[in-house]
Formats: sequence, structure tokens, C-alpha cells
Amino acid sequence: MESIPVEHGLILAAILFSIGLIGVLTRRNIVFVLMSLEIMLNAGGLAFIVAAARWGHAEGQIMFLMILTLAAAEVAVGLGLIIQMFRRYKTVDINVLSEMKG
Amino acid sequence: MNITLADLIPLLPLLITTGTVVVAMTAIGIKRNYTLTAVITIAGLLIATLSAAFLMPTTNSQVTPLMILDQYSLFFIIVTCATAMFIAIFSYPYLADLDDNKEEYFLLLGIATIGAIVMVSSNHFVSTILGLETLSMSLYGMVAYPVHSEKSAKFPLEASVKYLVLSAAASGILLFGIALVYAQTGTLQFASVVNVANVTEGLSAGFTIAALILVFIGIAFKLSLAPFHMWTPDVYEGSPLPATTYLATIGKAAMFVVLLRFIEASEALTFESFVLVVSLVATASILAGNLLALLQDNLKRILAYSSIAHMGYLLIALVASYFVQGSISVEAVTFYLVAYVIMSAGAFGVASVVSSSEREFDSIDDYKGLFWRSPWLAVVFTGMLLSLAGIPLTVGFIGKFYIFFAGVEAALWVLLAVLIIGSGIGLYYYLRIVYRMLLTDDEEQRFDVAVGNNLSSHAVLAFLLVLLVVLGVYPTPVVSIIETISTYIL
Amino acid sequence: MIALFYIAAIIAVIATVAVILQTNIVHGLLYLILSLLAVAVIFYVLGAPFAAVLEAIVYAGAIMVLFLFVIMMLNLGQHTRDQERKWLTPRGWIAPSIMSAILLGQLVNVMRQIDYDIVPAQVGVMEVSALLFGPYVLAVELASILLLAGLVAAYHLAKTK
Amino acid sequence: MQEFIWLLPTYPLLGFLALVLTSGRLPKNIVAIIGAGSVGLSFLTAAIIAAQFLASGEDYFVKEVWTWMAVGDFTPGFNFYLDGLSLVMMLVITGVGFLIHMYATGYMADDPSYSRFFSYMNLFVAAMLMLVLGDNLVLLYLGWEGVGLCSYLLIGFWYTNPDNGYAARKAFVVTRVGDTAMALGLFLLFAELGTLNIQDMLHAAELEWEVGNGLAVAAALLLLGGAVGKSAQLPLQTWLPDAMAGPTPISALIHAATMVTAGVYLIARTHILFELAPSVQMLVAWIGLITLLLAGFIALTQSDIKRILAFSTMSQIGYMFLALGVGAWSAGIFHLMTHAFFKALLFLASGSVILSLHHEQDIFKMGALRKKLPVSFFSFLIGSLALTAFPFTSGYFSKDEILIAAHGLEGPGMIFFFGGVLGAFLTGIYTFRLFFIVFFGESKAAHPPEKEYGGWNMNGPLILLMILSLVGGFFAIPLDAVFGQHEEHHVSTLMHGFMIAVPLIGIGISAAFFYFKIWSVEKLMASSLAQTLHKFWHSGWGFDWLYDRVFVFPFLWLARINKADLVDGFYALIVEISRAANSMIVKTQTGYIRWYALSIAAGVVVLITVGVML
Repeated sequence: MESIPVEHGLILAAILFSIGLIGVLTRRNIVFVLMSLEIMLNAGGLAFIVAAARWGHAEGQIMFLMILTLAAAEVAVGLGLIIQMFRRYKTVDINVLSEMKG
Repeated sequence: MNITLADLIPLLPLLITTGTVVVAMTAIGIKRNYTLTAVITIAGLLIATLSAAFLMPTTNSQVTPLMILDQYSLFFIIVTCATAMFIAIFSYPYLADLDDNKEEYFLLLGIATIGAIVMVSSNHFVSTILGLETLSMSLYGMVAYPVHSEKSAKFPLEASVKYLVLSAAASGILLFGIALVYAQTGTLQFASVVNVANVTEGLSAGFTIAALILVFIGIAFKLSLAPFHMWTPDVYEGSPLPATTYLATIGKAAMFVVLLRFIEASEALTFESFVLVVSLVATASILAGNLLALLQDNLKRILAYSSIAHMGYLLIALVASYFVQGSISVEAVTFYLVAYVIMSAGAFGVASVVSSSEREFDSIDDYKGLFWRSPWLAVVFTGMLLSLAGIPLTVGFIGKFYIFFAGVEAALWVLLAVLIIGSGIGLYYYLRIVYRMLLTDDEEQRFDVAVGNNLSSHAVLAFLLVLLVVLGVYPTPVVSIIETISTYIL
Repeated sequence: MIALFYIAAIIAVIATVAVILQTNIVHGLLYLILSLLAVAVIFYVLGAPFAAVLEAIVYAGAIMVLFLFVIMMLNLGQHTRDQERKWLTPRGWIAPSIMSAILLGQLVNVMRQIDYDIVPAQVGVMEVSALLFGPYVLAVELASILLLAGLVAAYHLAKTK
Repeated sequence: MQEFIWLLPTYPLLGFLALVLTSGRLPKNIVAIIGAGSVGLSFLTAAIIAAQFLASGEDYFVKEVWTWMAVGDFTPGFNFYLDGLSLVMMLVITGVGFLIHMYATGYMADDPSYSRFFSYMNLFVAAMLMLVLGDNLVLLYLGWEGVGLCSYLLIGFWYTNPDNGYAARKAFVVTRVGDTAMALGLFLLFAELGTLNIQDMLHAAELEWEVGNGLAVAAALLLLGGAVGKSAQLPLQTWLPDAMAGPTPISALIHAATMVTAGVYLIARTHILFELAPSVQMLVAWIGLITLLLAGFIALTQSDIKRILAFSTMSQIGYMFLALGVGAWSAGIFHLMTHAFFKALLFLASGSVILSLHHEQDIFKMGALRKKLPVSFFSFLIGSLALTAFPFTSGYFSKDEILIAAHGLEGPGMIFFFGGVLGAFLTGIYTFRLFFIVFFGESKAAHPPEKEYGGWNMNGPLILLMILSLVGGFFAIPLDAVFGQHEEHHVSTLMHGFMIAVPLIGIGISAAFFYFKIWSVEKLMASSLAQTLHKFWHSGWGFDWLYDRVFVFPFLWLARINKADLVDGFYALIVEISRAANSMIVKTQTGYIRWYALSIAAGVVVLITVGVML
């Protein structure tokens, strides 16, 4: 079997991570923001799998599992908050959440 | 490294806290009773504290690769559980009038404490992440807790969304950084990155540094260090006061313990550019935190900004740990963390005691004339503020002195100059509040300060005040404990 | 196999870019699922079949369905598209893109210094499970606590009063 | 009994605790007994200890109480050190302090915060005793900060007036500048000499450093920074006149007799260090000289009775600095003691005058009080004579010693001498200007007093202080063991006569202007030069103006623009306005969470770049 440079795997993860970051920074729709956060977390997971493959470990996969758990919990809480926000403000515009400042 | 029955003994505080949550949850399932849930939680946390205190002198074991239960961990488990118990005591009267389900709050508080316990005894990235996220996840809930209450004066929803979105982004950065460290070292255990960087073929120092910086940034966000601090005041302000207290005390202390262990184990400070990065962050935090607090009128925001600065002070001691032989800087970090927890819990505690979920008194004008209305609360509050400002004979002074000492030993003159400038500015806004309390109150009573209605909260305040003064006047016993436990870190 | 890695990588990148560019939220979600599936393929190529399966089932399946559920519940369908178009002005992209590009540049720069190849070896369910229920059993328990925290918080926050 | 030296600060500390914990619930006479009694007990103990110490013939005495904290090899303790210098300080603090406390029981009688007042006063005395009796730098620093805190609390005692709060903060912040320098100096000494014990440290310095050593110079300079802050000397003198916002007994105790002399004590205590750094010691003399002259000129133009006394305090401490600077250590401390007597007397007497006139402080609204207020009159007479160094009053002896020592100095000694004499001349003028305007002439008071305010508890201390001001010059203080045998200086009889005559000429000029009215102030003030000078001096040589512009304004400006996180606040503002004005503009603006996220991303980019590129 041929080999894949670690570099390429990590760079792919970095690209996905950066795209996710752009999404978080740009989108006003909070659902998209949450989706972008998922992209970032997933990029982290990918980096772990790449690193695990570099060492031939199973540990990286366990970390991936934990990220999966974390993502699930975060999405659940995040979507709960979105529902409340939509109820109160009737919008998914993240900019309405700016009453506190200073 | 599989878990054995003997391993369960050092895990006792963790198991007790988990058990408490399970019992409380079952009780809620059977019948909702606010007082009962609170009592179960407080009692469970008390037992957990005592069990940790009981275990501390003799325990030193690595339980599976995930958790290290040495004296240092157990010391912070005591701090964590005790503080959580105090916050539960503050929470009980605070939430009593909430027109919503109130019981789940204590579940979240208990689960958050589990997360904090895992964090302070973690020397492995898996447990770090799990502990951290358990803590954060519960805090999202605690911060947004009064979200259904129409009478809630604050913006819990806004605070929680801000916290969740930014914290998740920071977790993403942290995870990515950990993945890069793992790619480098091949282990998820906290381990030295230095030898790997030099020895392993094909891996460069630049990669290691980038990875370390990403991890540091992920942690720096949770510690609200500049420039990752902007969420702090908004989240502090919007949260119900007991949740703010939790965030400001346990949330910070547990995270800093992880940072300390990670930095010491990874020997990250051997990289000069990493030292530079940490120093930059420390400088930025001290200056930004203190300057932001200067003209602020909201108590929670003042304390939020000042916490940014305090975390910056702690970083100075952390940086010093590389330059100094022996454990003086670890001791400094440890002592300051304890001091910081005491004074923050006390300062927020005073505000919690006079506030309720329907009306929070978080403008410094609300405390105008407090010396004449309630000398007792004013004395506690003044003590906490003077300690935060680092006035002698308070624990805050000894803590700051410790850091100063570590900095002098390490000859970090620039950072020390920043520390002095920061402390000077800090004095201004802390004294501003004290001065406000000395004014006469020409307007109507702002809040009821009768002590009788929540005696237990006042007892906690009294305890914190005693600790503040005793540790400020006669800190030697605690210092000697900290000297002993700090050897476990190095 | 190697070709598969690069094909999947290209699909993942394109799909992910499509996610953040979408104005239609359901389309965005579908692209995200595509991206996750592509990543699952990469996992498989890298010798992590267990992770690949979980990525497909849990991530692309369960978690994304949760999203879809909420989107339907809030009735965020077609009518938000105009709003989204208005929100996505070109100017809004400049700063984030530059910032992320610099970050990516820095990361790629340090990653290019790595000179090491992965020879994919299958690390299957058995190995992972042995670890999970051996030394990492505490992690499993703690993950359950984490989910409990998420559960309690989500229950309290999402319920109608 | 010497064993019980730790009781000295303990009594007032207990008094403080008792008063604080009862928080104003005690009746006033009990408060008075606790407040004044605790200091009285301290004085009794101090007197007994002093007698025993002098009888024992020992040079010094150390009492170790307990170790405070142990941070590495840093182990300061609560240990007390008694020698001639601390003996004098201890007696002055407890003795004069007790008299002032007693006076205050009457002076403050109508104040609703009676108990709070005495609690602060007691805390102050405890801290001050800690400062002078501590055997190590930490205790010294603790006392130093403690008295600063009390000073802050007491200046702002009448907190209802925001000006007082401002004055209190000003005092705190200005002295803080000095304190920071001093803390650095103490750290430098500790780091270099490896001990906290003051005596060990000084001996080590003597052994390790030769004269002019750079470290010695640096340490002495830093300590001097602390001293000028606390003692209101140039360039940190601006806080003292404003500190007069506090009740008059505070001005007497803290801002005249004791705390402001802490800087003098510090320099005297570490005189070995200053001897190792002659350039810094010379600087001390120059600071003293310039301050004493500047303050003298300012005092000429003031009209507030307490501010005149404040500037004269500044000026007299200038004399003490001058003494220290020319190496006349004993003379400096001697003047510190006599000054404590007559300045406390003057302040307390001014307090009586102020109260009798219903809180009137402007001397031009007084006049002709000689008959109405006999006790105050005699107090002022004796205090003013001592202040102007009238022969055979206490001030005469101490100022004489200083000027003679300055005269004997090589090099700039003559400048110091004539500068000091000029200062004495100014002292004569402004002191008796005050005296004549207040007690003679016609009454210009809105409510002329019927009789003297206060009973025996106020007049008793005044009488005792009058006696002390007269005979204080004959006290022999045992300082030779501390500073070593000082060489005797002599001046010619002509010079001596000149020194005595000059202040008398000053008094004469003052009398010509304000008593006999031979010359008129109005005529003098007619010229524009005089007006300019008056304005300039009245404003304290423009130092406040200068400092406001150079330090305070830029700082506040920076704080103001930074309040809302700069960019954050900028965006907040724009959103606020836009929401009402134009919803389209709102939608083109970035929101907050995204802004925060952007700052995080920017932070990541910057830190990674710094970390990887450097």
C-alpha cells in the first residue's frame, strides 16, 4: 500500500478548520454559526485521526469519540438556546444578542 | 493500567459527587422539592470535601492513564468542592423565588463540580477535555438558567449564547492544538515536547511551538486572558450571580491547574518564543483588564475585568517557573489561586446575598452607604476588595507578594513593572467601590440587608472573611502545605 | 486508496466551503452532511474504520438530524433566504477571510516542515474497544456525565415553560 | 517590662477592633475611654519601657514575637527593635498622640461618626508604632502602608463632601508613587543583601559596598522616593495641603506630628545607606532646602488657617531633610520631636479657633480673637514663637543645630546655611502674619465667638503642649548610640547673632504690616509683579496644575477611550445610533459575538505569527 504524507492530512484538517472559522466569523444566522463550529470540531477530530494514523494508535480514535460526544452535547444545548432565542426575538440573527456591552 | 478496586478509593470525592448528582436526580424524579434537592447537593459536596481532606495526606496514585490523584489534586479537589458547596449555599435563597423549575440548577452545579474535579486531577488530554467540557456544558445551563423567567432582569440567554459560541470556538482551537501536540509526541498524556522536538525525525520546533500556542490559546480563552477576554464581562453580567461566582472561581482555578500541569510536564517554556507569547498575553491581560475596569459602574463587570488582570498576574508566576530552581513559582501560583478563589467568592458572595433572581444589585451605586446600613456586609465586602487590591494583612497581599517574589527570583523585570502598574490602577477602582460604601445613602433603601433570612449565606461570608484575614496574618501553615504539595507538580 | 484520499479531501473542502456560503439553511446542512461523509471516507482510508462508521452514523446521521429537527421546528425554510442574502455582504467576508488565510498560511507553513508518511494500517473496532473498556473506561463514564450535563441543560433550556 | 514592647501597638489595635466591631453602638463616653485610653496605656507602657531602657544603658533591644510568613528564604517576623531613634519616635507618637486623642474627645463630640473616628485614629497609632518599632523591612513596609491607608480614610472622613474624597484619593495616589519606589528599594536591598532585618542589612551594606557603590545609590534613591512621598517633599508635596480636608485633630496627629515625619525616620533609620551614597545624601539636603523655601513662599499667600500650617509643616520637614542631608542626623530627629510638639499645639489651637467660629477657616474672616479665646491665643503665641525659633523655645534649639551643621559643611554648606536662614525669615513673616490677623485687629467674623470652645479635655492638652513647646529644647535624647558621636560644629558669635536676628526681623516685618499697619499689603499688591507672584505662590508654584496636565489628564483620557474596549464600544455606539436611524446600516455592521470571535481569531493569528516567526 502506498503512503500518504502526514503533512497532507494535517493540512486538510487545517483547511477545514479555517473554513469553519470563516463561517463563525461571517455568518449572522446562529444556526450556521453552530454548523461552522461543528466544522471546526470535526476538523479537530480529523487531525486526531491523522495523528493516530501516523502513530498507528487507537488513542486518537478514542479522542475522536470524545469529540463526537462533546459535539452532540454542545449541539443539544446550543439548539436549545436557539429555540429560546427564536421564541423571544423571533429571529436567528446573532446580532440581536448585544444588549450587554461596556 | 486497567482500573482496579483499589483505584476507587482515591476516586472517592469524584464518586461521592457523582453519587450526589444521581441521588438528587432520582429525588427530583420522585418528587420535585427545591429544599431537598439543595440539601442533598450541599450535603454531598460537604462529604466530598471531607473525603478529599481525609485522603489528602496519604494518597498519591495514578488512576488509569487519565487521572493523577496526588496531594496537589486532592488539595484542589478540597478547594473546588468547598467552593461549590458555598456557591450552592448562596444559590439557595437566590433562586428561591424563581417562577420555573428550580431543582435542575443543583444538578448542573453538581455536574459542573464533577468536571472541575476531573480537571484538577487530570494529566491526560482526554480527561482534560472531558472535564473541561463537562464543566462548560453545565455552566451553559447555569448561566442561562432563569431564561424562562419573565422577571429576570438580566440577559441570561444572551450571556449563555455568547459563552457557548465563543467557548466552542475556543474548544475547537484547543482540540486542534492537542491534535498537533499528539501528532508530535504520540501520546495523549501530558509529556515533554522538548525531546521529541529535538529527537524525532522530520518534526520541527516551529510545528511544536505552533501546537503549544494553539493549546495555550484554547486554555487562555477559558481563563479570559487578553486578547481572548471579550466574552468575560458580558457573560458575567448576564448570568445569575451564583453562576457568575462559579465561573469566576472554580472555572478559573480548575483551568489554571490544568495549564500549570501541562506547562510543567510539556516543558513548553524552554522555547523562548513560547515564553514571549505567554509574556505578551500576561502583559496584555494585566493592562487591558485594569484599564477596562477603571470607569466601569457595574460591579459584575468590574470583577470580570479585574479577573482578567488577576489571571495575568498568575501568568507571571507561571513564566517564572522556568527561570527559578525549586518550586517557589508553583507555590506562588497555588497560593494565589487559593487567594483568588477566596476573595472572588467573597466579593460575588456579598452581591449574591443581597440579590435574588428577580432583582440583582450589581451597580456599584447600589452599595452606596452600605457601611451605615449594614456594617457587617460592608466589612466583608471591603475586606474582599482590599484583598483583591493587595493591601497587606489580607490573603491577596501575600498572594501578590508571592508572585512578586517569584518574579524577582526569575528577574522578570518588565513583567514586574507591568504588575506594579496594574496593581496601581487596580487600587483606584477597588477603592472607588469602598469609597462608595462610605457615602451616606440619601435615597431609599436599595435592598434588604436583614441577616436573619439567610443565615447560612452569612455564615459562609464570615468563614471566607476569617480565611481572608487569617491567611493574610498567619499564612505559614497553609504555605507549608502548599510547599509540600507543589513538589508533586515538578 | 491514495487517490481516494485526495478525491475525498477535495470533496470535503468543496462541500465545506459550500456550507458556509449557502443561503438556504437546509442546503447548507446537506452540504455539511456531504462534507462529513467525505471525512468519513478519509478516516477509512487512514485506517480508522470504526471512526469512519461513527462519523457517518452519529455525526452525519444523528447530530445533523438534530439540526434538521430544529430547523423544521423553527420553520426556517425558504423564507429566510432573502434575509440570508442580505446578511451575507461581500464586505463581511473580507476581514474573516484574510484572518483565516493568514492562520492557514502559518499552519501550512509549519506543517510543511513535517516529513513523515502515514502507511495506513487498520486500527479496527477491536483495538479501540479494548482500549475503551480497559484503561479508558473512566473516559467512557465521564463522557456519560458530559452527556448528562448536556441533557439536563438542554432539557431545561429547550422546554416551554 | 521591655519584654512587653509588643503591647505598644497592641493596645490601640485592640481599641480599633473594639470600636469597629461595635460599629457605633457604644455610648460616646465609652468610645472616648477606649479610643483615648488605649493610646494612653500605650504611652504609659512606652514611658516605663523608655525609663528601663535608658537605665539599662544598652544600645538596643530586640523582642521576637512570631514569624509572619515563610516564602522561600524570605521569613519576616513580627519582631520589635528598640534603640534611641525608635525610642524618641515611640514616645512622640504615643505621647503627642495621646494628647491629640484627648483633645479629639472634645473636638469631635458633636460628630455622628464619633466611634468611627477613634477607630481610625487607633488603627493609625498602631500602624505608626509598627512602622517605627519593626526590626525588619516587611514590618516597616506594613506600618508604612497602614498609616497611608489610615491617612486616606481620615482625610476622607467627612465623606459627604466629594472634595474630601478627592483629596483623600489624591493623597493616596501621590504617596503611592513614592511607596512603589520604596517597595522596589526594599526589594533591591533584600535581593542584594539577602536579609530583611534592618540592622543586619545595614551592617551587610557597610561591609559589602564601598562608598558610592551603584547599588547603594540606587537603593538610597528608591528609599528617598518613598520618603519624599510620605513626608510631602518636592516633587511629591502636592497632596499635603489638600489633606487638610480631614478633621483638625487628624491634621495635627497625622499630617503634622507623626506620619509625615515617617520619611525623616526612614532616612535616619537607614542613614548608613545614605552615607554610602553621598550623592543621594546631598540630594536629600537639596530637596529639603528647596522644599522649605518653596513652602515658605506659598505660606505667605495662603488665607486658610490650616493650609498655612500645612505649608509650614512642609517647610519644617524641609529643615529635617536638610539636617539629614548635611549629616546632622541627631539634629534632624531633634527637630522632628520639637516640631511635633509645637505643630501639634498650633493645629489643635487652630482647631479650637475654627470650632469657636463655627467652622470658619479663612483668616481674613477672623480677627480680634485675643480676648475671646485666651487659651488659643497663648497656644498660638507659644507655638508661633517656637515655630519661628524664638530664642530658648524648643524650635530655637533644634533649628539652631541644623543651621550650624549646615554651616559647617564643606562645599555647598553656605548655600544651605543662608537658604535655611532665609527660610527662617519667611517663617517669621508668615507665622506672625497668621497670628496678628487672627488675634488682633478688628473682628471680621460672621459669628464672633462668645467664649472658648471646649472644656478641660481640649484645653488640658493645649496647656501640656505649650509647656512641651517651651521646654522641649532641653530634652536630651539618646541618639549618639544610633548615629555615632557627632562632631561639634561652631559658628562665630556674629553668625549666631545673625541666625537669631533674622527670624526676629521677619516677625518685625510681619508686625509692621499686620499689627502696626505701617506698611500696607494693598499697596504692595498693587504692582503686577506682586500679583503674579501671589497668584503663582498661592497655587503652590503651579505644581498641581502641572501634574494635572502631565499625568492625570492623559491617564483619564486613556481610561475614558478604553472604557468600552475601544473597538467594542465604538461598535456598540454605532449600533445604538443606527438602530433608530437606519436599519440598513445596522445590517452592514458586524455584531458582537462575531466581533468577539474576530478578536479571538486575530489573537490566534498574532500569537502564532509571533511564536513561529520569532
